[in-house]
Amino acid sequence: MSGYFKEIITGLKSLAIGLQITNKEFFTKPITLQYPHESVKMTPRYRGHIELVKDPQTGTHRCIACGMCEKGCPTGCITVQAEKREGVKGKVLTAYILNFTTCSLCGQCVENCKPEAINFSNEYNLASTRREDYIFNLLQKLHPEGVPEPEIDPELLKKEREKKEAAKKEPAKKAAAKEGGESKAEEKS
Amino acid sequence: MPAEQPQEAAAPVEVQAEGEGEGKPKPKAKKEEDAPPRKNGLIETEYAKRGAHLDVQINPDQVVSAAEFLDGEGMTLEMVTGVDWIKENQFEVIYDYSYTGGQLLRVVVRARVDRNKPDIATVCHIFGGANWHERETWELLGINFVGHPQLEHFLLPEDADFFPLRKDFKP
Amino acid sequence: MSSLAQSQLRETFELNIGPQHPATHGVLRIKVVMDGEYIVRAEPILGYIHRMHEKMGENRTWNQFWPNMGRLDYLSAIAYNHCYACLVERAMGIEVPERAEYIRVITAELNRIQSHLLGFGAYIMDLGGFTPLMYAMDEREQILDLLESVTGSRLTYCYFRFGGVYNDIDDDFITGTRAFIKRFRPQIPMYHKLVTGNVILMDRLNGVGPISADLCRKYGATGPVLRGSGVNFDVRRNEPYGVYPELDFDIPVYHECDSMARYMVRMDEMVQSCRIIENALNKLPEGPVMAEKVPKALKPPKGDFHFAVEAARGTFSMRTVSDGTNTSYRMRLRSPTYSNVSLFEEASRGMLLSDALAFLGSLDPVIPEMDR
Amino acid sequence: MNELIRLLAYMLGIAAFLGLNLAYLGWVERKGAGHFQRRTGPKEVGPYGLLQPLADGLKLMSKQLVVPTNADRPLYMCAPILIMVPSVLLFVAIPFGEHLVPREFNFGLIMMFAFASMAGLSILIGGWGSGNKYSLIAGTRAVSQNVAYEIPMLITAINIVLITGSLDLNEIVRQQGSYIWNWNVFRLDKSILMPVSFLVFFICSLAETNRTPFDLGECEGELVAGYHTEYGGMGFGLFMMAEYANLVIGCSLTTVLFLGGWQCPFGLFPGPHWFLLKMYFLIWCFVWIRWTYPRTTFWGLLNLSWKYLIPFSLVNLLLTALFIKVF
Repeated sequence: MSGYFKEIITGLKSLAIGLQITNKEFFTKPITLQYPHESVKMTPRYRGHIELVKDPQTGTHRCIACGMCEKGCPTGCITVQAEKREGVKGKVLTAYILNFTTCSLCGQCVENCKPEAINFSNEYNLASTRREDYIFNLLQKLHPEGVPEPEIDPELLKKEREKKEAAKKEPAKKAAAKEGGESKAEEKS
Repeated sequence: MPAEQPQEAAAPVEVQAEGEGEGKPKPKAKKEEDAPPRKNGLIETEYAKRGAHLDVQINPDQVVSAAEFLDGEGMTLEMVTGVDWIKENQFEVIYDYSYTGGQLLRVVVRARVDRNKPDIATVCHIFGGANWHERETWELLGINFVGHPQLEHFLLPEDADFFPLRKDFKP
Repeated sequence: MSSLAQSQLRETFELNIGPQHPATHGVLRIKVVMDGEYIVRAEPILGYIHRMHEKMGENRTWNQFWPNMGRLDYLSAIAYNHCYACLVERAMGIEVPERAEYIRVITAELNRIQSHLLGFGAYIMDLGGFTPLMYAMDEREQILDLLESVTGSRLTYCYFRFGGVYNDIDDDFITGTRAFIKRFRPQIPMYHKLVTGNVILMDRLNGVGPISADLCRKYGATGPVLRGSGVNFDVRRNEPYGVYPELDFDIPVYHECDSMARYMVRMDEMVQSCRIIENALNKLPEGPVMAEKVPKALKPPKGDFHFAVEAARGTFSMRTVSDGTNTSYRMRLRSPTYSNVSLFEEASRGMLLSDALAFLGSLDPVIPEMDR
Repeated sequence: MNELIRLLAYMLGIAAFLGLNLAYLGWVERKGAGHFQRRTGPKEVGPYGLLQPLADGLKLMSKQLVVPTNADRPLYMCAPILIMVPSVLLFVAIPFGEHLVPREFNFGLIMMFAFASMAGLSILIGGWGSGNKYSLIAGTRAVSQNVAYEIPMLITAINIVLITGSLDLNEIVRQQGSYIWNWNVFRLDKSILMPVSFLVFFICSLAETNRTPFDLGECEGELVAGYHTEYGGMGFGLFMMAEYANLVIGCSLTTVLFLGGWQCPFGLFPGPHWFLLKMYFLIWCFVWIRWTYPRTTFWGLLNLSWKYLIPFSLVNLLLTALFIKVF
């Protein structure tokens, strides 16, 4: 019988303690952050979608279009388009397309990138009802007012022209090389 | 820990007893680097390298007695894995046993079945947990666990008529 | 168990709990044959979020499989990262720098606290109390902020790498973690006062859903379920990996075998995780966080490898069969919830519906991890 | 004629009072829940989210009424109305002030209980009519819950009737003097167990109004949404409103029976404001309890009823009878 009353008293006590705690919480300040009106500061390491890094020296990206990011991507969401231009060393990036709908933000591309040309952005306010809005051209994002033309190295240009002329002498070879190059470019696009 | 000692001593004995029909088992067989398939028997593997202490290969008809024996030793069936060895035209069923009662002991029991007739006895009357694992292995690889109470589709849709983990599966 | 439930003469009906149901925490479906409010048979049906991670493991290179590890158990993703990293390191024989090991443990334990917090909150919400979930969410947000400042993501972490971690932790993280623990410690007694001591909750959990240690063994149940049944087994202690042997912590074990015991194991594990983190922060050495010689194109030797870690819900282990190429030949993921929930059918027989759902909640299932 | 005008005026008054309460109790509950949970609650619609009930109401009303295929159509349609009607009707008998009673019945208490138990029936109708197994389970639960709780509730009410010798609610209030120790809660001279009796009645009214921790009929963790799983739009809205109407009724009844209705605790300015103050305090307690405790099980509920509440109320009844006989 005493157990019966003890049970009631401990039970009621536990209920009262619970009420006390919620009451205390009632008078403390809410911790809610009213999101659209105010927002938290993103940490520098936040992984948004990837972006091309602007090199402060050249004022443009560092991408050499090696395609390592494309190869390393688990979901195949990166497409790098590049072409060979006269008088420019290496390949020239024409478009860097990220399909963010399939990106899993793992960071393999960033890690694989030797020249450190890509990095995670801090953008988190992405919302849209259209799928196409998430297919970014990162090159365009980096230079919204138009992509600057790569500088032409006159010496290299001269060398290349010379080479071409030398190649002209062997027309068969040249034709084959050109064809190969074209088909490759087509594949990329 | 008391259960640990007999286990170590008993396991080779068990395998020898079971392997009699198969010819002389070779405990401590060399780690096979060569092409010929591994012979039945027990290998003491290096835990730090492989993640298991004992590695036993047995005939498919011995998995039940192996499970019974390991159950008697108080071991747990951790998972059942099926592997499709398409080159050898075989399926391998790997049973991972572990001991949760004290000192660590992990035993791998493996059995190979013919790929054309993949029948292997179920152990789910011994380990209830094997039920789901075997069902999954059946579903994804098509290894038929004879005597399993409920070989129905589980993770895949009910009308799936393919075995996605087989190496010759084309989506 | 009622005699009614056993009687064959009674009329029964089928009830589908799920795939969309508040108590199943996701898309688990339980087909229940009921006799009034008593359960005659409850059969979990899986596969509503099955993504075939094991096949992905066969198609993707070792490095490309990383993001999958964040999407199995999205609540304790770092433990899964840990398992995969250690598995491949074991296969390749890569040595991990000391500092990276400590960072791994710190983040994994923070992740464990976070997971248990949500588990606690969601469990109480299953039982009808909404407020503790919000308090737990408050604490959890702080952990997520901390982890975000290191890993860059809030939920599906892809932070570990073979041979170390993606990036080093900074002083802000260390002070932030210390401050969090200082703030979090007194919260746990508050939870106990508000929730655990509550007579209504005790009435609901004590003696509900008994699972004997032997049943756990037969079904391969691990983690808090096993420890709530009086078995002192924790991979961190019994099969130590990382720097866990050097750290000082206890394994909470309860012998009551009921839902309350499992709940208490989780609550006590949070305290122990705090201890581990503080301990690890004190011992944190200087040095690099990545091993120096990790090949870009990984090709582990032939053979099969196994690794197990203690995730928030139990033993998560992976077995991989490598054929020496840059993808694995077979990747097997053993998720703890899969085994834990497989005993539901046997253990829930003859229970009341409300007890069965309290029992299911005490198993703390995470469905994406179950279905893989 | 005068009487008719008076009644009409009261009807309008009740409608206004009820409408305001039903709308804003929802707001109070959400705001309270928010602050209990370190959140802010509704905030965006209007200042302090005060226009939120309007927005909710508009949304509910603009929704299409869908009748599930399996539903028993007439029952499905009439259940929300059936649950609303008695709760509105009951306001007729509540004495808000000494002279502010829509209609003084000399059997007000009986009418209260008679109509209050209709709620259980309409929940069962809704649960059955929905043609959903969850709803059906919820319906049966709600009925057995009501049956279990009406016994201790009635026994405690009989206490009051014994003490006052009247079933008229206004008379019950009038007899509780204008000082706090004269209220029925503290009438220790009539029975030393009166505070316990109040507690029993309070718990019973929690159960009667299907509030947490006794919301077995709609426990969302198990039965999705219980008896109103299949209801959408205004059908659901009516169920929600009926819950708050029942809340107001339950708290009013507790106030009348135990807390001295419109009487002032210190004998100053008795009137409806005191009544409202006490009633809203009780409602606030209901909200507070809802956002603190988890839910009991069905077993726990019956246990509580049969092991604790009914014995206590019976003992109290005996004591009261004894005290009245002896003194």
